[in-house]
Amino acid sequence: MRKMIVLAGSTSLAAVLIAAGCASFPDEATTRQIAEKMMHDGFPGVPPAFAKRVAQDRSQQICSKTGNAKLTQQESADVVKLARASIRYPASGKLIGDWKVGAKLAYNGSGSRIRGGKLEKAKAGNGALCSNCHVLNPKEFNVGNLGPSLAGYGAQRGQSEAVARVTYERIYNTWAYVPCANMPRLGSSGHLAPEQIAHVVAYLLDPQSPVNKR
Amino acid sequence: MPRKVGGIAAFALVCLVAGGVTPALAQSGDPLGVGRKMLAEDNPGELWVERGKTLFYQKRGPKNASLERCDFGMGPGQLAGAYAALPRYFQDTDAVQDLESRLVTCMVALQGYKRGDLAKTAMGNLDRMSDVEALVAFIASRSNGMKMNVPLSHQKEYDAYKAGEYIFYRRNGPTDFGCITCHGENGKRIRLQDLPNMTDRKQLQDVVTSWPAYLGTQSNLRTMQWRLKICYWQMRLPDLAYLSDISVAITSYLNYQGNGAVIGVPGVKR
Amino acid sequence: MAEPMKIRATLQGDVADVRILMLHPMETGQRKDSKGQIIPMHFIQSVVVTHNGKTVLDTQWSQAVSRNPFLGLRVKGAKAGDRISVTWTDNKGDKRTDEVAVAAAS
Amino acid sequence: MNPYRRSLLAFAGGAGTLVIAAAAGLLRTGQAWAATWNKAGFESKAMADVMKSLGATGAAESKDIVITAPDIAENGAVVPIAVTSRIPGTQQISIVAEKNPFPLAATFDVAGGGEGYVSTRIKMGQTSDVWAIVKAGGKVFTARKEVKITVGGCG
Repeated sequence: MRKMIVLAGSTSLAAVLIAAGCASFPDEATTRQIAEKMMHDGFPGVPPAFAKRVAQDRSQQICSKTGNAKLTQQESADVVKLARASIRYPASGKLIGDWKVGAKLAYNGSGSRIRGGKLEKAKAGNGALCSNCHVLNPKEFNVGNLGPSLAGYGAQRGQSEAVARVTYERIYNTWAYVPCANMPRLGSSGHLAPEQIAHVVAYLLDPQSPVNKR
Repeated sequence: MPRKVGGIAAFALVCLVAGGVTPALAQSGDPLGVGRKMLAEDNPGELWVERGKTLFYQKRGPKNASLERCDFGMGPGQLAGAYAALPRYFQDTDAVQDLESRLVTCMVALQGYKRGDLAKTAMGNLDRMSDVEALVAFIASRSNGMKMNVPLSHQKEYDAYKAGEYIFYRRNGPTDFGCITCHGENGKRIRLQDLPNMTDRKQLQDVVTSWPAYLGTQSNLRTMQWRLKICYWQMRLPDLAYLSDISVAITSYLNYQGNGAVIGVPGVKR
Repeated sequence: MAEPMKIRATLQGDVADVRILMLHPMETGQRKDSKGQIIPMHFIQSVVVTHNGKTVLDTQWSQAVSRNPFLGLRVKGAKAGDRISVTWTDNKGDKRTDEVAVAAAS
Repeated sequence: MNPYRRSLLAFAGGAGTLVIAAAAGLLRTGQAWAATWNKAGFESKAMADVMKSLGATGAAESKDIVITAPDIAENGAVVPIAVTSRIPGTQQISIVAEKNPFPLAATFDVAGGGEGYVSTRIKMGQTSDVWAIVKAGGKVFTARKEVKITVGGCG
């Protein structure tokens, strides 16, 4: 028999539920069990290489609170710690790449999607997905607003080593700065290579980049 | 006939509240509105409704039967208001089913189609129109003008609702996205595409009462099953199974919250 | 095989507002099918609209008209019950004619 | 009734009617369309050739032609375009998308009780001017409007 959850202040509803044979909302553990089974069964025939996309890592589990409930301090600290530990840097050590390459990446929203069990063909590697959610070049109108505008990003911050590092890390794994932020952990997930991220950093910081032109 | 225009109000909000995040858009108020209105006024989805009506009453399939004996929850052949009360629990399948799952159950049981074949053809493309999409459009349209009235009484309906809620907030895959990532705030867009805030009652109701919908980008009528499959594709997860428990659970969670809102389908979207 | 059109004709004053939706692929001759074969051009070239048998709009289209095409027009001097007939013909010679009566303003 | 409709009605009751009626006799029937489909115009790739096929080379712009279309179309596959001509005696309206591979999209011969109004939806490959070419009383007039095309979505 499932545990009965009586909704606050609705004794009459509870009475109805009892009359109907005690059907009620399952508790948290039962819900998780039912839903995780659905997730497990919902993508049949998945090649093993993609199966891990369905399972959650520890950070994703923490970041999936129903109703956007607040993280505990411990949870926040755990997410930040895992994020920090995941960050890798380009072999060259250069955090600022070629802004023109970065421009192409920033406006490329494709790559890594799966259809019919096959990975999307991406000639130039995965796109960096930036313009899906951010204003970059202020003249470009086909851009999203899930994230803040990044127009003038470099003009406002300069191109110091410290700025480059923070920018790089926030793209590589933004959860190192804002645990459970909406932005994908583009480097940690393997979606972008460190060198690609360095190109995007250049696009954001370079004074010649359209991001920093009026 | 009622029609829904996805997201015009939401877009206007962007320009007013955020002062036009995108400079090029801010200059002329609502540069997308004219086109959206023109497309909404004449919805090619109506052609799917007509086709679905013909298909519903035709004797078809290996058993040469019509779908008139199909029970969508209101009794055999009773279509009025059926869509308004779905998903719901069905005793004969011992499962919670949305309209499309139930339709496929009937096409298999009454008409003798193979489930696997239907799964392969249910989502039409530019070379082949789907019968399932037309039938869903027709059956759903028989609830037009009625209020959403999804039941929550059987234990499996409670389970589906809660599982749907859990999955709505579940972040997964290489993008770390869950439904909530894109559908949890007002006035948001992916590029120029509006993202309804599904945690806002009014916006949620506008969505659940306007699917199935004709999509200009698809030149096709699409169902909620398709919508969710594409969401998971964009999230970079593997192929979501047709009529998966995941999509039925999410639909249960959303449609139940839509209760009280008036249905007007097919909708028309970008 | 041509599917029926959806035609609405509604009186507004003495003008019938006519709105026609057609089911047609309107292939441009540029698209490839799943096997990589070019799909030949296939599009409606002509739509003729008559009001009580008299031609009121004679349309020529190219393949640039959208898939599942729409045509809207206004017919002056119409009354409720008047016949509006629409015939399309495509470049393969397929044809379809449908007819409605003008509905009074609602 | 909106003001724009009122002006249309005013026009239709006026001098234009006679001209339209006269033009009706020249119209193609449903059977004879193939003979008069504007092959030269529809198969032209250059804007100049399209204009020539419509007799619109050097035609004047007219403020009495109104193009209703979105400033930004979210989907180039379905761009709604409506043209209203308030020019007395409007006989023909054409819609031309300048940067399409074949710019001429549609030509409408208006006859009998038809008003100088047509609405349709066209495919556009890229941001471009959309032209309305109107023949009225033996003369040709033009109007144009830019429509921006986005690809949209995440693709």
